[in-house]
Amino acid sequence: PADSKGSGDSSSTSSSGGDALPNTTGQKTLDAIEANTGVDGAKKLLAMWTATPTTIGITEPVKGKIPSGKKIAFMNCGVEVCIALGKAVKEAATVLGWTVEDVNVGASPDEISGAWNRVAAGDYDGVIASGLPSVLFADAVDKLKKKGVPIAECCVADDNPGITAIVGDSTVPPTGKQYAAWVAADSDGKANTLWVGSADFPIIATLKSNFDEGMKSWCPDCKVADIDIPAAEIGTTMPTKIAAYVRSHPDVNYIALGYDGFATGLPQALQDAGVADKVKFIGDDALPMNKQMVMDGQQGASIAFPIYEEMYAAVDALARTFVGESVEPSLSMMPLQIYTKDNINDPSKFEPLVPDYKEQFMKLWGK
Amino acid sequence: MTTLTIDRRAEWKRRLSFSNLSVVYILVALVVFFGVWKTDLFLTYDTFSGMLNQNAIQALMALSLIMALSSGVFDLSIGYVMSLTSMLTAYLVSPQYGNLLPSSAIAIALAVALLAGVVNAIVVVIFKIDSFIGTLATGSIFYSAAVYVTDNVPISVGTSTIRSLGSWNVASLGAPVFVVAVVMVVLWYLMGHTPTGRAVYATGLGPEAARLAGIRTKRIQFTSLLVSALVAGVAGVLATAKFSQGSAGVGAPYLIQAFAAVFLGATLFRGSLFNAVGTVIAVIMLGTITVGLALAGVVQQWVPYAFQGLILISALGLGGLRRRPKAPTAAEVEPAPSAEVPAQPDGVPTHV
Amino acid sequence: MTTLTIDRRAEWKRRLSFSNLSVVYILVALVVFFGVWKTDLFLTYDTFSGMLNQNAIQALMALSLIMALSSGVFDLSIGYVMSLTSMLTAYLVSPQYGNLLPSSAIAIALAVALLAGVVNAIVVVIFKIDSFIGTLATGSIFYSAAVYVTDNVPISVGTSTIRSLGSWNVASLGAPVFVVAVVMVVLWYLMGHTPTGRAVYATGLGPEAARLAGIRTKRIQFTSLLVSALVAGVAGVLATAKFSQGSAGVGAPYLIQAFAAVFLGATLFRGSLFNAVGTVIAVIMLGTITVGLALAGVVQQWVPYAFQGLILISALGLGGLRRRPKAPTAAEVEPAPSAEVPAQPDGVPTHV
Amino acid sequence: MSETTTVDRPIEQMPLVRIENLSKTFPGQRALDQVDLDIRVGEVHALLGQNGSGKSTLIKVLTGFHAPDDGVRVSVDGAEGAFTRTGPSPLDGEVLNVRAVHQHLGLVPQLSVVDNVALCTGYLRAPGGRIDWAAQASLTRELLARVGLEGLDIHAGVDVISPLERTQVAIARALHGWSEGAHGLLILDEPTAALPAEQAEDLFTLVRRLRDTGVAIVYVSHRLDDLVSIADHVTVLRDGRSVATTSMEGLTHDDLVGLMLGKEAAAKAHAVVRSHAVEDGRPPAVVDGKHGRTLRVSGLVGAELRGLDFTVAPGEVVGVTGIVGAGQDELPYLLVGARKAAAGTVEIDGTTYDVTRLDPRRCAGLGVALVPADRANEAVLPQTDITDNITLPRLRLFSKGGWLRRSSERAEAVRWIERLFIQPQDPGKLVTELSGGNAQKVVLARWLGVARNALLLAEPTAGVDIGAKSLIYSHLRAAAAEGLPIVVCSTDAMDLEQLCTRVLVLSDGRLKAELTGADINEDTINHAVLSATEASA
Ligand SMILES: Nc1ncnc2c1ncn2[C@@H]1O[C@H](COP(=O)(O)OP(=O)(O)OP(=O)(O)O)[C@@H](O)[C@H]1O
Ligand SMILES: Nc1ncnc2c1ncn2[C@@H]1O[C@H](COP(=O)(O)OP(=O)(O)OP(=O)(O)O)[C@@H](O)[C@H]1O
Ligand SMILES: O[C@@H]1[C@@H](O)[C@H](O)OC[C@H]1O
Ligand SMILES: [Mg+2]
Ligand SMILES: [Mg+2]
Repeated sequence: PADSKGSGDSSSTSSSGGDALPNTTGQKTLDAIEANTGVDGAKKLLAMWTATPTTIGITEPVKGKIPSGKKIAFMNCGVEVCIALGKAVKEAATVLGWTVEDVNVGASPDEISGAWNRVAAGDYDGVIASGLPSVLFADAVDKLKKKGVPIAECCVADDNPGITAIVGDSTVPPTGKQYAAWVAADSDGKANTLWVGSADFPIIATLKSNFDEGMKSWCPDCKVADIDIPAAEIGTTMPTKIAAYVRSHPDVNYIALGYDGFATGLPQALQDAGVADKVKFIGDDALPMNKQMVMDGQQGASIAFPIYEEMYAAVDALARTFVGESVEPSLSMMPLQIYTKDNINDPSKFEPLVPDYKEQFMKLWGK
Repeated sequence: MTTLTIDRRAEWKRRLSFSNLSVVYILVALVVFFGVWKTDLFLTYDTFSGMLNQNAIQALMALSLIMALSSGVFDLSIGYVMSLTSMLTAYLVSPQYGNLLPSSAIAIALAVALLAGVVNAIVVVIFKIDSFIGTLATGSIFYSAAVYVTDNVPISVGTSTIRSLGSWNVASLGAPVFVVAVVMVVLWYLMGHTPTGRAVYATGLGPEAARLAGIRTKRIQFTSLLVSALVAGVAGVLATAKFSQGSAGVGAPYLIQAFAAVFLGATLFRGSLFNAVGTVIAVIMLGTITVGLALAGVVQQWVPYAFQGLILISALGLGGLRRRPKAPTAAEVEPAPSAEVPAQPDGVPTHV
Repeated sequence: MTTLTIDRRAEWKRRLSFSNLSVVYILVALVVFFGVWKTDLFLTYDTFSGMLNQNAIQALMALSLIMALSSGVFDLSIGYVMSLTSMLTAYLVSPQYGNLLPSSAIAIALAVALLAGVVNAIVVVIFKIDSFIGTLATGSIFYSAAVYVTDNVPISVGTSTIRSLGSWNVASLGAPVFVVAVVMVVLWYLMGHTPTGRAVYATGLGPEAARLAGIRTKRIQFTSLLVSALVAGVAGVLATAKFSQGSAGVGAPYLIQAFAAVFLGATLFRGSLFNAVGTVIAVIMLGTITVGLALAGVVQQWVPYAFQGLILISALGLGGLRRRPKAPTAAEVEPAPSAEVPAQPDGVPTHV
Repeated sequence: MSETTTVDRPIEQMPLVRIENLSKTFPGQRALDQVDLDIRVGEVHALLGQNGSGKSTLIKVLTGFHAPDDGVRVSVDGAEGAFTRTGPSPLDGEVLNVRAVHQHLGLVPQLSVVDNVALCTGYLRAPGGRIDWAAQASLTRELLARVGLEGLDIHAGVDVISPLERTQVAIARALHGWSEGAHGLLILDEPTAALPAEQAEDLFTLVRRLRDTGVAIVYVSHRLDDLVSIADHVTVLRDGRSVATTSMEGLTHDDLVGLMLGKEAAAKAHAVVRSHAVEDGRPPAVVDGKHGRTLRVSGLVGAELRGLDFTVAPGEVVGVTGIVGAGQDELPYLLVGARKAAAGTVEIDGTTYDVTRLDPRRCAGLGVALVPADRANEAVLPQTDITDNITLPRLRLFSKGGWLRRSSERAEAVRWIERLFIQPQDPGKLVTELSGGNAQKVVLARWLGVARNALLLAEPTAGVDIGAKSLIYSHLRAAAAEGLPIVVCSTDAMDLEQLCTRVLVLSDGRLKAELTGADINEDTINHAVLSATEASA
């Protein structure tokens, strides 16, 4: 039902009257971003992104026969997103007859490097990880590379040549654009946005620069300011600071959160500060919390995180390595979607964006 | 009559002195400072109510420590007790899991908080393990329990009516503010104006002397640990209601500020005794720094930390709390079997 | 002669008793447990060296606390001192910023760590602010400074040769392991076998008695706070070398475990006195839990926390540390202004 | 105390409290061994015994602080009771009121006088259960007035009032609630340890009055003359056993010493104590004139002292006394720089020092030692053993090449254990597990080791039993005989009489009288203190 709602809605939001763009991936998406300018362009793009995506992005099948029985280590950071990623990895691995072992990576640099070193010393055939810069465990990456064990990561900017594939990397720039499209379209070109970043998540910087580019294109007169807040303040003083900023800058009417987790306690803080009604916010990653907030009308929109598609892509990258093929196809742009009140199906959990993602991958894998 | 007047005057002078009220004066100075800097923004009811709403749960966490610290035990587990009850409450009311009425869920969550308090009390009072390290250990266990519920995945309360508790308010003041007010008044009365409260202080300040005076110090420490867990449990329930979700990570961030506020609050009013009113004022003072700077548009990340550090040092240095009401261990009350008399025979000298 | 032999036997019995060595016995039990469970994985040199490498910085942080706690002061700022020196070292060696030689950068970073120690000492010893809350406040300032460097953005050391320090090793044991060994031996010698160490313990155990016995308690507490900051600073430098980056968030996670290890270590050997060897053993014991469970393939997140909590309680409950070596405040050393004595640098030294 | 069993003796003769077969075992030590004790209404029952004989332990069992070993039988007013709980006294209840002044007073520092009184007496409540602070304050003032303490800031913490005031507060709170004919037990454990003679007299008057209204009183003191003047019965404890219970009728000071120590030991102690108390036979000022180590103090001004000059010749023992606050209590602390002097000089071993620039460390280096008054807080190091405590100020001497040599420290400790008869003779014994008298000997050993040029003592024998006192006296005399100048600052006239060749009487911070020769006896000293105080009032 969500799918139909989403697509139905997208056509109606599209006030420019033009044809609805299909929510696809890759070059077509980039072209659409390029081609549509001004507020109307933003509205078209928003309509596109609120619709349900139909393709997983990867089109090239694996040529060789993917071996089964591989043993994969999943480096689990333990937070909600990582747990969801782990589930997706397991699902994908099962399709190929692989086993996955969760490895707790812990929080302090020593724990992280310790966990990686144990994996490097273990008998794994491949490693999948998310979000951690490899400077903390460069020695383990070296060891794995020497042993010929491929590593697929997502959600991180890293240039360590020992890492076989960083999936979803090409998805980050358009994700930054998604923020801008929503803000520009939703405000009808009258947004004054506060961008909330945190240096603790380096990927946010890329999102921000793409957000800025997008705003230049779709809302050249809109103002953007930004603040940076340590991640340690999530849920404690971060919401207080954001709310106070909004109060002290009465012109601000949009907030863009570099990560959806920053919304913890934010609706209440905005309420407490008496500014809940004059400001809307958007964030990226659509944690269940955010989906619920969007449904409750507390959050304006949330950019979906294609957790399933991306972890299937990571498995895809390992599969290609095992049969000796290039991982290039696995690095394709992932599907994109913006959740609004009207296109959320189940707010209690992460969901795949492409309804038949599994079948599409199985086809690529010859299953 | 004259002497009486003079005494009164001296008494008032002492009461109003900077060293007795440093935190209050600093709070006033902050309000004036930010009030002058950003008058329209800062001196509004919104700022006031927002400040109270924003700091209510922090205040509750700080208040949870008062009895335990006064009776001479650290409770470092409160953050995790809060996490545990937050998770549990969410789990129990969530349509996806427990689907219970909020009232039943809250009752169960608070019962579990009490149970956590019992565990703490057994470890500290019965096993006589030093409270500092003992509650670090139990905290680890409570956190483990909180993580266990859904493997560390936060739980949304979904459509549960507990949301109405989270959004309920009077004159923009939410439920947690009123809970804080009640807990503060109860603690103020109990600690300052009942024999029980005085016995709690005596237990912390001079465990052996207290026992010689017939005070059941073990029972007092036991109860104090129940109270700290229970109040932290209430904070967990309120957090779940307020944020519409429970999470295992929710409690820990409150711990350090809670200690800072309680110690800071002890500089107020009662000559270095931990007290409820001082604690709440300290929480508000610390909260004012955050909000004031943010309203003033100070966005540099390092500023609030430096500010808070410097203000703390000024308040403590200029104010009263040079000597921490010492928080010895339960063992000092009922010494380990090998040395039944505490190491320090008595705080009071025997002779000139 | 007979009595002497019997005495020796009794002495050895006491020394080897569970209550004197609980942590060691638990460590042995854990090694046997995991060794039997996962023989091939666990009982290897890799596991051994990995264990030491992984826990070296944690051990250093724990060791940093020994002198301060023994002299009766808490230092809660060490995590942030570590963060500050980590950031600074990275900043100074990074080709993008300071581009200094590692040696100069390290010297500057350690000088700043010492400066942080001086700030702590001034707050605690000179201003007589309670160390628990005082170092919470200074910690906030040090964190602020760490954030200030690059607005909380981690700094990569880039191509700096400090990387070679990070990857240097002998028999797979990295530099931090050897630093820990050196610091441990120095502290073992200093605290256990020199007049200075005895004076430090005396300062913590009976500040006024120590002062009257001619011990410069203020100077000792002052120095202890310098040492804690310096050792934490070394940890920060090593972290930057090891991880090739500095970050403001690196230090805080080590704090709680450091306290747990020091208190746990105090159950060993020296009758409830904080000591270096016990501390390192405690760090290893706690590390064994993490590594053992991970190698055994236990992935449930809640398990290690529960395990650690239970093991801590068993070690403490069965072992010696029921009574915490009390950590009174600087103010207790120098009781009243009227009794104040200016530091007398030209006294005839009888000791220390 | 639920069941009443009839006893075959008439009620009048029945003791208020009867304890039989009371034992208390600490790990490794039996502090009380099958003690029987009868306490009767209208009597003052003294407990007598050396340091460590178990007196305080007995009291702590009676007040519920310690649980006794199994096997004890207790009856109150003929009704059998049981020591089933600790906490409030197991004897305390509807039948019997129990109040105590504990050996270390049992006050809670940092809590106010009002609270310290109320913790013991119970708080007065206003309607609604709230403490009636106003009523509580007036009750406190009333009680303090009864022990002669007026004008005290009752809201001040007891840690900031003087030691004398603390003792008065502890006594005052134990005096509350004894109405005419009240059934009660009042326990006083060395209440006069910090009281000057005059105050002690007042206390005796109060105690006698209470006794006469029907309160049973248990009284512990090492001041045997106190017992002679106030006790009706005495129970003697030796090594935790009750070795005698007898009427005080006709017993003298010397009889008590005999009861306490056993005949042989008593004779020895007696000989030491009285050795030089021959009419005019003061010991010579200088026995061994090898060193001219005169201690010369001039212009000493402190918080209480307003200018004091005196000289102590080598081998001389000078006593300094006065009422509490007269200046003798701060004198030794000023001289070693432990408290800040405003002005003054002191000549040590021929060199003159500005007192304001001295500190304890420097003084230790100069061979000037202070034995402080407050053993628990100023001298003893908790959690450490006898050895650690003795060698603390001289650790350098026991280290070689930077290593502390435990064996030579131990040897030193053993030397002192033997010289001062410290019990138990175990250099590894934790000092906090020693009885008061033995702990004091450890402290003395520490400082005798340091004192090359002067020894200053503050209340050196407070709480020390007569046997230990005699030992301490003889060691101080021996030290003096070697030419050491000694200053004894004490309110205990017996110390002064036994030790001093000269006694300075202070009042209001100034020297008011100087006693020498035959004038140095307890009566004259007490009298001089009194008249000096009155003169300056
Ligand atoms: N808590 C305890 N643990 C172990 N031993 C103890 C304890 N309390 C007292 N003792 C020991 O019990 C014995 C009796 O001590 P107690 O304090 O009753 O003596 P006392 O007669 O009151 O001596 P004093 O005259 O010095 O006050 C002493 O040997 C003492 O060391
Ligand atoms: N702990 C205490 N010990 C002795 N007297 C006290 C104590 N607390 C209060 N008082 C006295 O009781 C009276 C009332 O003091 P109290 O502080 O309770 O005033 P209050 O108006 O109730 O203020 P608060 O709001 O702090 O309770 C004062 O005379 C005070 O000196
Ligand atoms: O698409 C992903 C984006 O949603 C997340 O925030 O960062 C990693 C990207 O791959
Ligand atoms: Mg008041
Ligand atoms: Mg006694």
